[in-house]
Amino acid sequence: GTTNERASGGASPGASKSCKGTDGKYTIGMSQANVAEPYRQRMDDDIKAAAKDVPQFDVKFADAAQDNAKQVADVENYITQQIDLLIISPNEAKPLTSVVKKAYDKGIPVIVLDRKVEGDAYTGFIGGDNVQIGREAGKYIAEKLLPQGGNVVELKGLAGATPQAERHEGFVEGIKGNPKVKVIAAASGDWLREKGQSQMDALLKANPKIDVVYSHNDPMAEGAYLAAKAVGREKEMKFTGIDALPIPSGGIKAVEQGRLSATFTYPTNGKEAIAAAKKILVDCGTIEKTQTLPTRLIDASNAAKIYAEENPTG
Amino acid sequence: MADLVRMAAIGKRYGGVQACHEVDFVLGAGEVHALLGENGAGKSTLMKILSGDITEYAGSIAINGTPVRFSGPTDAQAAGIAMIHQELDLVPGLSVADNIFLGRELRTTVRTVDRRRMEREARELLDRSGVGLDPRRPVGELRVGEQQLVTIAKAISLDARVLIMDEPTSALTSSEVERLFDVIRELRNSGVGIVYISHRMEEIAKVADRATVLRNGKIVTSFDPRKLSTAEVVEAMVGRPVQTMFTTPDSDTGDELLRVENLKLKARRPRPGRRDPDGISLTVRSGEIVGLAGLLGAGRTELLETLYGVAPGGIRTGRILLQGRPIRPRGPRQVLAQGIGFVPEDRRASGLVLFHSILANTVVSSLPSYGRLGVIARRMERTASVRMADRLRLKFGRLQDEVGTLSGGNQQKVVFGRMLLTEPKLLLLDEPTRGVDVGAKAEIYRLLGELAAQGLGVLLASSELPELVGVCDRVVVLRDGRDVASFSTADSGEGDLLAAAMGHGEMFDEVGGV
Amino acid sequence: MTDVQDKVVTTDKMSVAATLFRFQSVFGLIAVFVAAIIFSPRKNGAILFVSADNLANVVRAVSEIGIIAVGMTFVILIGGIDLSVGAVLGLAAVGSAVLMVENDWGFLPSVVLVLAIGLVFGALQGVATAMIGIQSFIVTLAGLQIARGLARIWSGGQGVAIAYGDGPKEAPTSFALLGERTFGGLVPIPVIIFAVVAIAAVVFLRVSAFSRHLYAVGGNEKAARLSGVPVVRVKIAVFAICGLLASLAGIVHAVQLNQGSPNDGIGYELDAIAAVVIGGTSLAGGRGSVAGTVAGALLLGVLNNILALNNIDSNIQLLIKGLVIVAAAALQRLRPTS
Amino acid sequence: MTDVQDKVVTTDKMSVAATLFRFQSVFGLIAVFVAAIIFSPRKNGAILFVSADNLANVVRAVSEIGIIAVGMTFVILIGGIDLSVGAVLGLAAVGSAVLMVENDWGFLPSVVLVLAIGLVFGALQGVATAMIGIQSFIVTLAGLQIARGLARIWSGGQGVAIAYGDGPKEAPTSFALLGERTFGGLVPIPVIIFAVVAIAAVVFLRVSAFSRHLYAVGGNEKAARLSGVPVVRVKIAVFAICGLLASLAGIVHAVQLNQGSPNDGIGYELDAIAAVVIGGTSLAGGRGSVAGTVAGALLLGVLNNILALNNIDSNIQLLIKGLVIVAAAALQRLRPTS
Ligand SMILES: Nc1ncnc2c1ncn2[C@@H]1O[C@H](COP(=O)(O)OP(=O)(O)OP(=O)(O)O)[C@@H](O)[C@H]1O
Ligand SMILES: Nc1ncnc2c1ncn2[C@@H]1O[C@H](COP(=O)(O)OP(=O)(O)OP(=O)(O)O)[C@@H](O)[C@H]1O
Ligand SMILES: [Mg+2]
Ligand SMILES: [Mg+2]
Repeated sequence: GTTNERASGGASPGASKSCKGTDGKYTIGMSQANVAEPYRQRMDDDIKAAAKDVPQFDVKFADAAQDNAKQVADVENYITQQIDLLIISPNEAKPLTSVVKKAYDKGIPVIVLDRKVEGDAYTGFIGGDNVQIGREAGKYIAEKLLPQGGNVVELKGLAGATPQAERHEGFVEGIKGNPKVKVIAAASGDWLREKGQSQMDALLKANPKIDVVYSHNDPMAEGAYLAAKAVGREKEMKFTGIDALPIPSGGIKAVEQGRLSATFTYPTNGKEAIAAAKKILVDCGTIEKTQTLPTRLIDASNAAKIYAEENPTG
Repeated sequence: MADLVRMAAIGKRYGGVQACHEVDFVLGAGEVHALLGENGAGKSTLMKILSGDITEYAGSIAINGTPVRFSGPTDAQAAGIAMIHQELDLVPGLSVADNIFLGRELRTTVRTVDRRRMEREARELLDRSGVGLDPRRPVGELRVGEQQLVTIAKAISLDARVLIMDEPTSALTSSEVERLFDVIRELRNSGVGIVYISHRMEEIAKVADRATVLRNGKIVTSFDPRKLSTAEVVEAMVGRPVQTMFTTPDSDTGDELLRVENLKLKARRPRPGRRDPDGISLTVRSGEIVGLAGLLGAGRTELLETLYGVAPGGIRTGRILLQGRPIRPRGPRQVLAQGIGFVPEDRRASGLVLFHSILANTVVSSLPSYGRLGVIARRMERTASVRMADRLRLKFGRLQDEVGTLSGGNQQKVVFGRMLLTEPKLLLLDEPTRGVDVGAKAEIYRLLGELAAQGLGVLLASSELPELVGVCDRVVVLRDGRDVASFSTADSGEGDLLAAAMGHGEMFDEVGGV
Repeated sequence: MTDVQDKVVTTDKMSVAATLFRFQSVFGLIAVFVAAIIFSPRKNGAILFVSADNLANVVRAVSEIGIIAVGMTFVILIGGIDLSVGAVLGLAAVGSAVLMVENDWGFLPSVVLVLAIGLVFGALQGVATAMIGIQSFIVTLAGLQIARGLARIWSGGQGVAIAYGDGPKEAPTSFALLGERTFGGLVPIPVIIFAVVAIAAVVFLRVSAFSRHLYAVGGNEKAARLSGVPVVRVKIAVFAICGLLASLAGIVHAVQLNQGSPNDGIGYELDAIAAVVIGGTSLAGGRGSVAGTVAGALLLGVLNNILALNNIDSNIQLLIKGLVIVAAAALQRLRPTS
Repeated sequence: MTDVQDKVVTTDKMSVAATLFRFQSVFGLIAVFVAAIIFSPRKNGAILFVSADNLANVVRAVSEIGIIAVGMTFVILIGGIDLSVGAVLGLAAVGSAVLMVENDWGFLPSVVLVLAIGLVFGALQGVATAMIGIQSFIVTLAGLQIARGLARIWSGGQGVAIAYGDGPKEAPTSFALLGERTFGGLVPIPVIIFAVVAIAAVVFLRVSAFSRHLYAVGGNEKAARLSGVPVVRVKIAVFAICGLLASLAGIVHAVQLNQGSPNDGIGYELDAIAAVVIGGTSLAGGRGSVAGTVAGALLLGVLNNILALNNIDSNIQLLIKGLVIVAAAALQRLRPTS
C-alpha cells in the first residue's frame, strides 16, 4: 500500500544493538519477492554489486517466487539463521507485515524495499512512488506527447498487483490536465512482453487511430512496439514504459534505440539499501524511516548518459 | 420344476453385428445349464443381459415368473443373479477378502468395515472351493488361475439363486476343475440354477444337465449332453461335421532346434507366487510339437517368458541353444530376430491393442518387411494381413475394425497370425486356445500341424490335458519349476501326465478317462 | 471335498522386504531428516535445523500443501488428478477475507460458506469427469482457470487485507486464533489442522467401506462397477473432498497471511502432486496411502528448509529439487510389485 | 494404427455421423470460426476478425503453442505427458540470445546447438521414464524445474536483448528474418515454420513404421513390447522430438520478441495440452492425430483473438476459456466408439 506513514526519524532501539563497528562480520539476508521479474532480479544484482564494496558484508539471497507464504518462510529461515540485518522486498504488504515485525522485534534491523509493509515495525523503508510515477507519465503524455490531445491505449500489469493499480491511478490524475487526451482502450498484459504483444495485436485491430501506448512496464511496451511494427504502424504512435532498468534488455536501451519515446525510472534502491545497512551496522548510525526516491524521466536526450552512469564498468 | 429364469425373444445389436437374435432361454432351479457355441456366438452377451451388465436390449426376462428389467449389476444381484465374468474383473490393489466382499462390505456396529469377519468368511469360502489362499494377499500378486478361483468364491458368496459362470475354468488345471465341479454339484443340490459356459467339451458331459447351443446369436438346439457324443455336440455348434479334432502328427521330426540345459533363473527381486525355472532341461526338434504340462503354478509360463527374454531381471544359469548355438534372450526384439515367436497367455492384457484395427494388430511385429526406409507400403501390409486372416480363417468384417469387437477366439487368432508373419523357426505358445471354441481350436491344431510339417518347432504350454495328448508329439511335465517327466504321446495318456504333474499316483484313477 | 491345508501360501517370506518398501517414504523422510541434521548450519554449537522453532516452521510451511495433498491423494487413488486445488485455495482465501472483512460476516458462517464453495466446486468437477466422462486432467485444468477467474472477480482483482476487531470492515478475532500457536507458543494451529486432517484421512481409509470402493475404482473401474460399487458417486465424492480440503487450506492460508489474494496458491497443485507421488501413491490409481503423502510433504518441507538455511542459490535450488523428485520417484520403482 | 485415427477410409462405407465425428475438431474449429465472425467487432462495415492481417496475427500468435503441441501430441499418443516444454522453450530462447549476442556465434551453429539441447533434454527425460520407469508426469515436472533453473543460470537471471547487426554483441541479421513476414508481408515466417512442422508430423504419422510403433506403445505397452516393438527406443525418441520442437518454438519465441528471457514460456505446457486434448487425442494414449491438434490450437487462438478484439475483461476471459475447454472435451465424449 502507499498509505503515507508518519516519517518518524530516529533509529529503532533494536538497531544499535547489532552494531559491532568496522571490525564486525555481518550476515545480511535479502528476501526477494520474485526474481522472475527483471526489475527484482536487477535489485538483487544491485545489492550484490554494492555489497562487494563493503568487506564486512556477506549477503544471502532468497527468492519467494511470487508466493507470499514462501516469503514468510524465507524470512523465518533468516531469523533461524540469526542474520544481522534483513533486507526485504515484499511480494505484498499485508501478508509480510507480521513476519517482518517478528524479525524486527527480535532485534534484527529491517530495511524494506519497494513495497512497504504495514505498521512501523521496521527500521527503514526505501522505495519509489508508483502513483507519482504514473502521474509523471500521465503528465508527460498530456503535455509533451499529445499537447493537442489524442487517443491513448493503456497496457496494464497483472490484475491484482498493487503497482498495477497505482500506476493506473497516478496516470489518470496525470492526464487530467488535458481533457483532449482520451484513454480509448485498456488491456491487461500481465507484465509480460509476449502478452503485451498479443494484446496490442488486438488493440491495433480494434482501434484504427492510436497515438500513444502507455504501458505499465517496459517489456509490455516493447511487445506493443513489436506488434505495431509487424503491421507497419509503429511510426504512427508513441510508446512509453516504466522501470527504465539499466540492462541491455531494459527500457533505457529501448529509449536509446528509439523504440520507446520515454520511460520512467523505478529505482531498485539496491545501492541505497546497502548504504543504509552500512550506516546501521558498521557506522552505528541511524537512517531515515522513509526514503522515497524520485523517478526520473528517460527520453532520447539523456538515455545514453544515464545508461552509462548506471553501469560504470560497461 | 418351476422356471427360475425365462428369457424371451432377447435381441442385442452391436453396430452391424447381431450378437443375440430372438433368443429364448430357460433355466430351472437346481439345473446346470451349459451354454455352448463358437466364439462370438453371443453366449457372454446373453448372460451379460441376464446379469444386468448390458441394460439395452430387446425382449423380456422373468425371474420366477415375475418380469424384471435390471438397471445395472447391483439390481441383478439384488434379484439373486450373480455372474463370473469371462475376463477376470478383480481389483489388483485390494486383498482377496476385500475383493470378495467389494460393494457389500461387512460392517461393524459402528459402520466401519469389519475386516476380521470378512477375512474369516473369505477363508471359509475359499476353503469350500478348495483353495488355500490367504485372504489378506493382494489379488494383484495372484496367478491367473488363482484369480479365477477368487472370482468363483466371490460369486458363490453372493448366495445367488442364479449363478452364471462364463468360462470359469479357462485358466484352471484338472484338479481345480474337479474341485469346482464338486462345488457346482453341491449348489445344484441346494436348488441354485447354474449357467455354465465353457469351450472344454469334456467338462460339459461331466457337469451339465442340459445344454443349449447358440450359433450367430440364435439358438440352434437344446439337448441332454449326457446323451450325445462330443462329436455330435461339436457339429451342432459349428454347423458342420468336424472330422478329427486332433491331427495326429506324423512325428517326422528333424534336427534339434531348441535345447535347454539346466535352466535356472534366480530373480533379483522375487515376486511371491512366481515359480521361476529351477533346473529345466528339454529339447524341441524342428517339426516337433512339444507340450508343457503342469499344475497351476508349475512354472510353464515362467519358462516361456524366460526363453522369450521377458522374465524379470535376475541371474540366469544353464544354457539355451538355438540350432546348436547358445543364445541369451534379452528381450522380444532380439529373440524375435533370432526366429522365436511367442503367443502370451493373456491376449487382452498382453496381446492386443483392443481399440486398434485388426490390420494394425496383425502387422505390428513384422512392420520392417513392408516398405523401406521406415516408410510403410500400405498395399503390402494389407496383403499380408489379408493373407494371414484367410489362412487362419479369421471371422471379421473389415480390416479396419477394432480388434476388441472380435470374439475371443478370433482375437487369439490375430495374436497368432502376428507371430506367424514374422516367419519364426520356433513358436512358444502359452495356453493358445484359452477361451477358443472347438471349431477354431481344430483350426489352430490343424495349423500347428501344418507348420510343424514345414519344419517349425513348437513349445506349447497348456492346462488342457486332451489338447496336450492330442496335439503334441511329446509332453514335458513341469513341477515346482523343474522338469520331472517327459512322455511320448504315442504311448502315454492324460493320466500319466497328471500323475507326474502332481508328483504322486493317487489321482490316477480319479481323472483317468475322459 | 478334499482337504488342502498343505497348499496354504505362506506370506511370511515377503514380510521384511515388503514392510520396508511399504514404509519406504517414511524411511526416505528419516533419511532426509538425518541428512538435514548433517548439512544443517550451526550457530554457537547449536544445530539450527533441529531447534524447536525451526521444526515448527518446517511443519507450518508444509501444512497448506499437506492439507491439499491429502485431498489430492484421494483423487489420485481413483486414478484422477486435480489441477484446480491451487486456484480453489486462492478462491477460498479471497472468500474468507471478503466475507469477513467486506461483508462483515461472522466466523462460522464465513468458514462454512467457503468450505461449501470448495466442496461444490470439487463436486461439479467430479460430475464433469464421472458423469460426462471428461478426463479429470482437462476438467480440472479448466476448473483452475474458472476458480482463478472467480477469485479475481470476487476480490476486485486486489488482495483483500484482513484486519481484526469488532468494528465494521474487521474480521472477528476468533478467526485470528487459527493462525496462532498453541502449547506454549510452540505448535502452530495450522499444523494441528493438518495433523487432524491427515489422521482423519488415514483412519477413514483404514476403516471405511468407502475407502475400499475408492481403491477399487482406481484399481479396476470395471470390476468396481460390476461389483455394485457406486462408481459415479465415489468419484464425485472424492473430487468434492479434494475441493473441500483445498478450501480449508485456503482458509488457513488467509489467516496465516492476514490477507486473501486471488493470486494465492499459484502452482500449489504441482507441489501437492509431487508430495503424493514421492509418498508412493501411483498416478495410475488404486495404490497408495495418506501416510506416504504426509511423509512426502514433510520430505519436501525439510528439503526446502535445509536448502534455505544453507542459502543455496534459488536457481540451484530448482535443479536440486528437480533431481530429488526424480530420485524419490525412482526409488518407488524398486518396490517388488510394480 | 493410423487406421484408428483420422484417416479417411474411402473404400468402405461409413456413416455420415462417424465421418463427422472423425473430423470433429475440425468442425469445432469451423464452429468457433463462424462464432468469431458473428461476435467480431466491426469497423466501417468491415468485420475485423476476418481481415487478412488479423488472421495472420491469430495464426502467428498460436504458432509457438502449435509447434509445442505437435510434439506434445506425440508424447500423449504414447500415453505420456510433458510438463517441461514451457521451460525448455525458455531455455532455448535464452540459449539463442546468449549464443548469438553474448558469445557472438553465427546463426547456424547457434540454432543447431539450441535444437540439440532441446533434443538431448527431451531424450534424457525419455530415458528416465522409459528405462527407469518413472511416470512422465513426475519426470517432466522435475525437468520443468531443472530447465527453468538452467535458463536462469545461463542468462544471469535477466532477459537477454537481441540486437541485430554485424558488430560484436549483435545477432546476425539472418536470424531476424525468422521473425519477418513473407508473401507480400502477409504471412509471418513463424506461421510457415508451424505449418511445415505440422505437415511433416502428419505425413510422418501416416507413412512411417515408427508411427505404428508409437500408437502401439500408447495403446498397450505390454503388448507392444511382446510384439517386438522397441518400446524404450520409441519412448526416448518421442520425448526427444518433443524437446526438439519445444526448443524450436523457443527460437521462434526469441526472434519474435527480440529477446531471450529465462521466464519465457511459463504455463505454455498447459495451453499445449489443452490444444492436444481439444484436438481429440486421448490422454490415455494410443488414439489421436496431429491434424486434430492443429485444429485445437487454432481454435484456442481464435478464441483468444475474439475475446481480445472485444476487449473482454481478463477475468471473464479466464472463465470463458475454462468453459470452452470443458465443452470441447465433452464433445469428444460424443464420438461413437468411446
Ligand atoms: N462391446 C462390443 N462391441 C461390439 N461388438 C461386440 C461387443 N461385445 C460383443 N460384440 C460382438 O457380439 C458378438 C457376440 O459376442 P459374445 O462375447 O457374446 O460371444 P461369446 O459367445 O461369448 O464368444 P466367446 O466364446 O469368444 O466368449 C461377437 O460378434 C462380438 O464381436
Ligand atoms: N505374484 C505374481 N506377480 C506377478 N506376476 C505373477 C505372479 N504370479 C504369477 N505371475 C504371472 O502370472 C502369469 C500367469 O500365471 P498362471 O496363473 O497362468 O500360472 P499357470 O499358467 O497356471 O502356471 P504356469 O506357471 O505353470 O504357467 C504368469 O505370467 C506368471 O508369471
Ligand atoms: Mg464370451
Ligand atoms: Mg501359465
